[in-house]
Amino acid sequence: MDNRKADKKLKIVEEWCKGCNICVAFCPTNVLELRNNKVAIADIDKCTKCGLCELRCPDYAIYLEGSEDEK
Amino acid sequence: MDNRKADKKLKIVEEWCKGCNICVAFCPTNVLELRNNKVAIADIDKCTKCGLCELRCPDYAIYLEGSEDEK
Amino acid sequence: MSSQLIKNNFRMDRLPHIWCPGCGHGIIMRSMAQAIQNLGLDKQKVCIVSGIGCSSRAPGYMDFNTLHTTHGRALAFATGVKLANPELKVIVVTGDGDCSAIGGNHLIHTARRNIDITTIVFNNNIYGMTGGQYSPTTPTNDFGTTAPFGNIDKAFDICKLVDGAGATYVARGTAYHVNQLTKIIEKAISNIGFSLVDAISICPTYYGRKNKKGTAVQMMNYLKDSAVDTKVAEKLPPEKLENKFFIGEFKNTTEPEYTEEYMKIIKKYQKER
Amino acid sequence: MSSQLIKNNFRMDRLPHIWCPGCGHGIIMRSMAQAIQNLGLDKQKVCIVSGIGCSSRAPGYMDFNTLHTTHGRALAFATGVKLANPELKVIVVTGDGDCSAIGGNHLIHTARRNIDITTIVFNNNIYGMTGGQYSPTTPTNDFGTTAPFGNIDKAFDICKLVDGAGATYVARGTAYHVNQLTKIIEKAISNIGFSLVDAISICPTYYGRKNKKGTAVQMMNYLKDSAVDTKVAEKLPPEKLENKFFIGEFKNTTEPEYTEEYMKIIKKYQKER
Amino acid sequence: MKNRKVKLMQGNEACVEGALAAGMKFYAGYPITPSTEIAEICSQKLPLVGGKFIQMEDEIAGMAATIGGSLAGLKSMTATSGPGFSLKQENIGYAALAEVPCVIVDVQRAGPSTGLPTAPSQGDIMQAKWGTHGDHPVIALSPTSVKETFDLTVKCFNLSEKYRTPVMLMLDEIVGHMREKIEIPEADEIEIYDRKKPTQDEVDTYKAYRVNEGEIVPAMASFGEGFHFHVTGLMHDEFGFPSNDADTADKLLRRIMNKISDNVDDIVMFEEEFMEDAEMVVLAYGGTYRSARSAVKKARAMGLKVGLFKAITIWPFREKRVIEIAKDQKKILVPELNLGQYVLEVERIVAGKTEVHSLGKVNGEAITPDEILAKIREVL
Amino acid sequence: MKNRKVKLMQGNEACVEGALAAGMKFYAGYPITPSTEIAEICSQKLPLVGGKFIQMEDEIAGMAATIGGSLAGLKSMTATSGPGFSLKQENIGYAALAEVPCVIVDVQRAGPSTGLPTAPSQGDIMQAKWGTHGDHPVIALSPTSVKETFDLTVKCFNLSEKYRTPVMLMLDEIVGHMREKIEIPEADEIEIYDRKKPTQDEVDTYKAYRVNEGEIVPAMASFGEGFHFHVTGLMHDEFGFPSNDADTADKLLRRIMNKISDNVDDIVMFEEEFMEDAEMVVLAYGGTYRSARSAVKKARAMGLKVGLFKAITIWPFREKRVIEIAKDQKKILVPELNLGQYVLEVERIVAGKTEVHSLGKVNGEAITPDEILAKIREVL
Amino acid sequence: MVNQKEIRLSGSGGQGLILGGIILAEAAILDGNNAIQSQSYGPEARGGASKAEVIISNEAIDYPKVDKADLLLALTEVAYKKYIKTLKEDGILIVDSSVNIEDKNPSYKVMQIPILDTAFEKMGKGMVANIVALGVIREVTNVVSAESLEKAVLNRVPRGTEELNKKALMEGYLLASNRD
Amino acid sequence: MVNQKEIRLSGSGGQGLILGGIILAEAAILDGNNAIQSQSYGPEARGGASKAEVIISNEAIDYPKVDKADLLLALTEVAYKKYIKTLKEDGILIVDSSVNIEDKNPSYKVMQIPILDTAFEKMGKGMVANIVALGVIREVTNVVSAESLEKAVLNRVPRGTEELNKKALMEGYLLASNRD
Ligand SMILES: Cc1ncc(C[n+]2csc(CCOP(=O)(O)OP(=O)(O)O)c2C)c(N)n1
Ligand SMILES: Cc1ncc(C[n+]2csc(CCOP(=O)(O)OP(=O)(O)O)c2C)c(N)n1
Ligand code: SF4
Ligand code: SF4
Ligand code: SF4
Ligand code: SF4
Ligand code: SF4
Ligand code: SF4
Ligand SMILES: [Mg+2]
Ligand SMILES: [Mg+2]
Repeated sequence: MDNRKADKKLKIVEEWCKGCNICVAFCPTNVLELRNNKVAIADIDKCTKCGLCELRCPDYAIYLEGSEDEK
Repeated sequence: MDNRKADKKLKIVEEWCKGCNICVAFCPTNVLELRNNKVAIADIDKCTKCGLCELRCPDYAIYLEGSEDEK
Repeated sequence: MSSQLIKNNFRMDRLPHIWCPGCGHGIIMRSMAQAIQNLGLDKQKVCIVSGIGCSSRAPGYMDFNTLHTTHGRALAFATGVKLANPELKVIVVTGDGDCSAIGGNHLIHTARRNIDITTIVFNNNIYGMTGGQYSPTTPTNDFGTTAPFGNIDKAFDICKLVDGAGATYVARGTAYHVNQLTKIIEKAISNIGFSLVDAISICPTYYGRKNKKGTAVQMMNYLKDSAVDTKVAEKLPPEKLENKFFIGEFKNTTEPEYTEEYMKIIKKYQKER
Repeated sequence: MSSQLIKNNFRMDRLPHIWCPGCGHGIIMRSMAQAIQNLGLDKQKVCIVSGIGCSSRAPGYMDFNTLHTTHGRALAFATGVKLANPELKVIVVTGDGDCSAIGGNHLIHTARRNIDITTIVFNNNIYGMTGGQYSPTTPTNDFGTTAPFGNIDKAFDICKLVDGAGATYVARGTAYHVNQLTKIIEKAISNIGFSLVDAISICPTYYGRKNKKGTAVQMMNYLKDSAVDTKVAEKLPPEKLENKFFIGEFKNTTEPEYTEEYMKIIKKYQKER
Repeated sequence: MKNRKVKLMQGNEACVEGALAAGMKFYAGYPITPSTEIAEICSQKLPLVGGKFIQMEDEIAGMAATIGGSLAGLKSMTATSGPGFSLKQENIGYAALAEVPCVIVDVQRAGPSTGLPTAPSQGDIMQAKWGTHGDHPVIALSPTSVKETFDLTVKCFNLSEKYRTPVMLMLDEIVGHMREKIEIPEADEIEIYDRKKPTQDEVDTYKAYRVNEGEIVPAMASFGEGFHFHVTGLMHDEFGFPSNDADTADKLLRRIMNKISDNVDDIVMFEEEFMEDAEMVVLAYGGTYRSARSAVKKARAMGLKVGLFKAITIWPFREKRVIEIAKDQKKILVPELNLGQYVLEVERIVAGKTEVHSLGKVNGEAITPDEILAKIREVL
Repeated sequence: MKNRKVKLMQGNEACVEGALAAGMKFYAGYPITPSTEIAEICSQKLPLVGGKFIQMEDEIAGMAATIGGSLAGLKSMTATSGPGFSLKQENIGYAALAEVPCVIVDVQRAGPSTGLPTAPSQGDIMQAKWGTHGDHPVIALSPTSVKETFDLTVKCFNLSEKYRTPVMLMLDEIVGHMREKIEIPEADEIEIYDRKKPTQDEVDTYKAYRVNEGEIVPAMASFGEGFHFHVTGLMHDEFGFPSNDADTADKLLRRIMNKISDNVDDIVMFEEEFMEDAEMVVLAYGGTYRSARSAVKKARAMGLKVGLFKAITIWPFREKRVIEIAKDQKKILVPELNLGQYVLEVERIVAGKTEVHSLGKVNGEAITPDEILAKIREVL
Repeated sequence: MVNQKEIRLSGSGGQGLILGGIILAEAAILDGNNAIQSQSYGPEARGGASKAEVIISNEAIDYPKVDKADLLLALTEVAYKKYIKTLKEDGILIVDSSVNIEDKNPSYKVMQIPILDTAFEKMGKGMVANIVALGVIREVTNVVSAESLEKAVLNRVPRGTEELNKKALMEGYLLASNRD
Repeated sequence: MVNQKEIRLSGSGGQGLILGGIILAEAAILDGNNAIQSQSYGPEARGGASKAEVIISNEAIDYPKVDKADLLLALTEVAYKKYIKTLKEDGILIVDSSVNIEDKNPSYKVMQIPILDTAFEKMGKGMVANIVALGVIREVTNVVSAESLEKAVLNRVPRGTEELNKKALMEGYLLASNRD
């Protein structure tokens, strides 16, 4: 895994999200929320790029990568 | 099991004996021998009625019971 | 003519049995009968179930309710018998191949359920009936007709296996240590739950011949010399335990028994009677 | 779009997978991919084999040599694959039902042979695919569609079972403790011999619903709160361990590996080449 | 008239209700789509009547325990689908040779192998007859409706008890999973047959496999009733003991085959409709029969002279009647959810006396009435 | 002429020699009488040629590992007898649907169930065709001599590789256990067929289940060669991925059935003798063929016009030729060590064009020439 | 004369459509008619579109599957898209208001009705959407009597929710009748 | 002309009769004839009577089983009793001298020969009884050539026992020829 956390951006694959709420519940800084049964970013500024959402998303619908956050 | 050892007599079922020699080998007092591939009593007087032959005969061909030794 | 024990517990017209000269199975079968008689069980309520193999021929000789099933499946049939009529004392006679090769799954599941079935494994470390192929209990490097270059499999310790699976009574005896074996079988049958007795037998015809173990007598002597009682073993230094195996009781616990638990459900929910 | 890990290791056109919202299987599958990638294995030489069940659908999504077999038989197929081509890293994905119910015999025998196969059990304590029947790992008293009055079976501890059967690497992780799980899977794959990882998953759809365990998040929290690392556990007083289960490494040993032993025979006796 | 319960019920559920009505007290099985509801409902209902349900570790064990339950005296059943049916075969043969009554339900799904697990099929019809090794007797019934599922499950138990043989209920996903109106008959309207048992004064003379004068099968004791008998899957003599004797083997095997073939009239059930002036007959069974009936009605509405034959008993085959139909020169069309299995037996029996046509389908969907209708028009 | 080795050899041994000659490199099985020698000899001989033998925990695992070995690229075989053949059925269906070449030997013994384990039988002939659930392709051969056992085992491998399908060698205890003179052909006299593999430049375009122009079956990669393909027992598309699509399922199943039925001429082998003026024909296979030949020779010596037909390929059935025989009004007698199995298929094909007679025997003994002769005289 | 109606209820898993189908069929039986309910099972169904089918007839029903339906209920867009092809040309489509209808000029009759909104907002319980839908279907088709439908609903719903479900039915009736 | 001989070797397990049958068949093959060897297997055989069968012919052998034998070798009384019925009326019985012959006036020819004694006493090795018997059979029937039989024996016996076995053959020849 690439460790330069700060460089990474938070991405969402909406079509793959099944709205299970796991990422939302286990995000340590409450960055995420469900909207219309899909994951959405409530407050990107709180994101520490810890990667826990990616780690636990059963559907690979949220991940850190590249250089642009989703808003 | 009946424990009045001394009362018991040693009996042989010749048709059932397959001549494996187990009783002969493990009789503590060498009472038994094989004759013509069948168990036979060599010296009944040595028999202590310990019952080990009966216990280990795979074919139930030797046992202690009743009141008459086989000769 | 034959002894009272034999007359009382065997089908006299089926004897002598088909086992080879010196086969240990006959000794173990007698020990079973002795244990049943010692316990004073009601013969009508004893059901002896087996699979397929030399060992599995035992029930055919024994004068009880007897069932000779398919290879490996004895415990699954027995589970049906026991659950359908929990009054029966169900005893399974099986071989190392029957219970730990093809029947391994039923073995571990019957142990897991802790259903009140007593399993006596006539363990001769070989497939006797089919002529000497190595079995899951054949020691590594030993020979069998299908292990012509020496067996590379590791052997099961059936006692450990069923312990890991959940059996509540586990013990081992041998065809040499007959009185101890009879005691163990008595305790196994008395345990309300799944019990297993690993009864080490000898197969002079195949295992013995393939592995140059000599005559039946020599194989009996091996049992005599190599078996160490677990209780004694604890006190012995490791070098004294090399090439030895353990006999005696490994586990003796009490846990909820399957058919009793099932009867509780019936008592609680039954509507019709 | 999706992460590099996914792109590198999955068949993108097969995603999203069919698993239910919040199903733990997806998390474990990702952890597997991560472990494989971390180890830098040659993808051409990785073969992933499964049986039948929700869990067993995993190989279909993973971009390796993949084999989806019959229910319970994954380890037997995998044994054939591995022995035929020992160069392959063979990983078996299975469910608690697949590997410990119908597949229990293959599980213990593959462990016994210590053949170099890594087994990852997606253990959700239920038959997910068929709609929520209790499995051999469903805890006693829990409910399943076939245990409407509460399960009276005792549950297998799969780790203990394969330990008793002869596995050389045995560990447990959960869908919550993902990084630890990945590490464990890495070590399991690296072990030359039979390795088993009991990966505790969650099935909100059936196990959760039948047992009022709440949402996927609540079930994840349960994993978080109830799993105790074995290393930590040793230091805790018994009252702290009530209703807990253990994760971490239970066994990590080295013993002769089956295909290596077989290759020795070939080396010694082979005539034609 | 009785005040029967009218209900909407699934086929699989009706199977359990039928089994309970017939006196089932034991079920052992392993879940598999599309038969799982049968296990689930049994697990709920059996304890309520003092019966036992057990989920075994696999289908082999399920079959074994079912036989064990029956030997211990309870009417026993197991249910499965294709892959599990394949696994049960060895022990089905055991039950046949050891003459242990029991009922095996196969809710057919599309195969081979895992196939299409939730799709309907009639692909195991030949397997029901030939699935286990060696010659063996077979009785198999196949219901076409939820009500018939109830009735035939009762019948399966009765036949198995009467002939001491495993009996198969060949359901299919169509009938097993659909919900339909059913009137459940009152208990006293249902004919129940219980296995003949030896009497207590026969304890000493009882031979477990001797057929008494005037009986079809040996009287059957249960374990625990004082009869120390032996049961084996080896060829055996009248006592039940293994025997290698040629005559004993021959006698045993022919007896267990003949007990079925000599009683075909008692075992075979079928129904006919629209036959009088029919120039062709659609012979169908199970879920496909419903499509056939719909097609035949449509055909009749179009003035086509088509009859309808419902095979209820699948095995043994209704040879006599089918030969009559063939002699009448009525063409026969056999639609079935496979690539043509039962039609092979029809062809054999008909022996060239009339044309036999097959309509097979294996894409996982039911045969539609229109497909049958099209074939009818092609054949006529 | 080649200097061939002339040997006395057991049928089971010839099977292994044939397999080795065909390139067998993998064997997985579980011992069972009367097939055990096959496993034993494989365990001795395979390592000598760098091949692998493994004794699995049961027959199910034996079949599974055999399929696994084949997928990993080795020519694979397993052997068993009735009870084990029943257990293997589920995975045989898997091999058929997933198109995995492999050879399954069934040394038939008397059944059903445990039956008479050491007695000869031909009781699994129908099971070979119908033993697993769902429609599936079947190829089965049955040898009549030790030499033919060698040859047909080679043929089994060739057919399985060519048609990517499990092929069954239906031995029986008679041929499997007897020792007979055999000339082992030299390696270069033996025709060997190896599965078609995709070429390395197809790595990116390879579809595991697409049949290329002009081919009968899809090219088959082995695991570990760089083709990341998927194999499943579910209905699947050309990539090998599961699909619930009706057309996909239909196409797949019909393709795997047709690859056999379209090539019957290539697959079917039979031999005829004494046919010219024959008024009746004895159609036999396996060990019973030998009794039949003896009987026919005796009959001819008595002036009876009797022909002899040896069915070498059991499945698929030689329809064309048998219909010709029937049209010639030659009566057909099928002697077999069962209660009449193959005769059913003969009856079906003949469709009334001539008389078909059955001679069955199930007492554990071989059919004698005199028994067949007696029946010939009865029929003629 | 044979009077046979074939109805397909579609939406997403968890919307209780199978229960809805069962209730509809049971209501028909209470009316003295015949009814068959069926559904498609399948692993692929997990999370995807879900459907249940009901055939109601005053005579014996032979073929139990619905091919082209007389009435299609579609509660979600996914379901609408997947099943709209299976509606008869002159059939009725009852579709939730949230669904985007593509075909602007269909041969079948379209009724766009706020079923989900009503269940969620008005009733506060999304889970009664199936019952609201049954009310709508009854009102539109008359395929079962109101009396039997209510009885069938009450037979099947969990204890304690009877009033809620009665109200849901009423809302369904209202939604349908308000429309015309 | 077809010249076919059917031979049954019987005795008890462990007397090496199956090996004997194999050797006889192999000798026949060395002579350029056809031969089939078969035996009965079976769990019941354990410890009981054992037998092996050989058919030797100058033409193809169809039916491979021996029904009525031209020659029966019986080394034990149990075997003699069990198999004597299977000897042809005009066949030859070669029986060990230790066996008690019941039928005093048989249609077949009886040759009572001290095979076991010869092997045990003269040779000191009971295990060569089968080879002694082969020698006797050859000498009596001429069914295989002496040259081929010796070759066949030497092909099959364990290394180091060649001379012993050659001698056993010779003893067999002598036993047979001394008789007449
Ligand atoms: C399904 C099946 N597979 C294989 C066999 C063949 N078979 C019979 S007994 C046996 C092994 C018996 O070994 P074990 O259980 O150890 O008993 P033993 O003969 O050694 O007492 C085998 C493989 C069979 N009868 N059925
Ligand atoms: C021979 C056979 N029996 C039964 C089934 C039905 N079946 C499919 S998956 C499954 C259980 C799966 O449970 P598990 O392995 O725990 O996987 P999960 O779905 O929970 O991930 C069952 C019983 C089958 N496909 N084949
Ligand atoms: S990376 Fe961490 S902080 Fe950012 S959204 Fe994911 S879980 Fe929350
Ligand atoms: S964990 Fe994944 S699937 Fe679940 S809500 Fe978050 S992004 Fe969606
Ligand atoms: S009873 Fe004891 S002393 Fe007597 S013969 Fe038997 S073993 Fe020997
Ligand atoms: S132990 Fe029994 S069988 Fe063996 S020699 Fe002694 S009496 Fe005979
Ligand atoms: S083969 Fe072995 S196990 Fe079987 S009877 Fe003979 S000695 Fe006993
Ligand atoms: S049923 Fe359970 S295990 Fe299967 S996909 Fe759904 S949540 Fe996962
Ligand atoms: Mg054994
Ligand atoms: Mg699971």
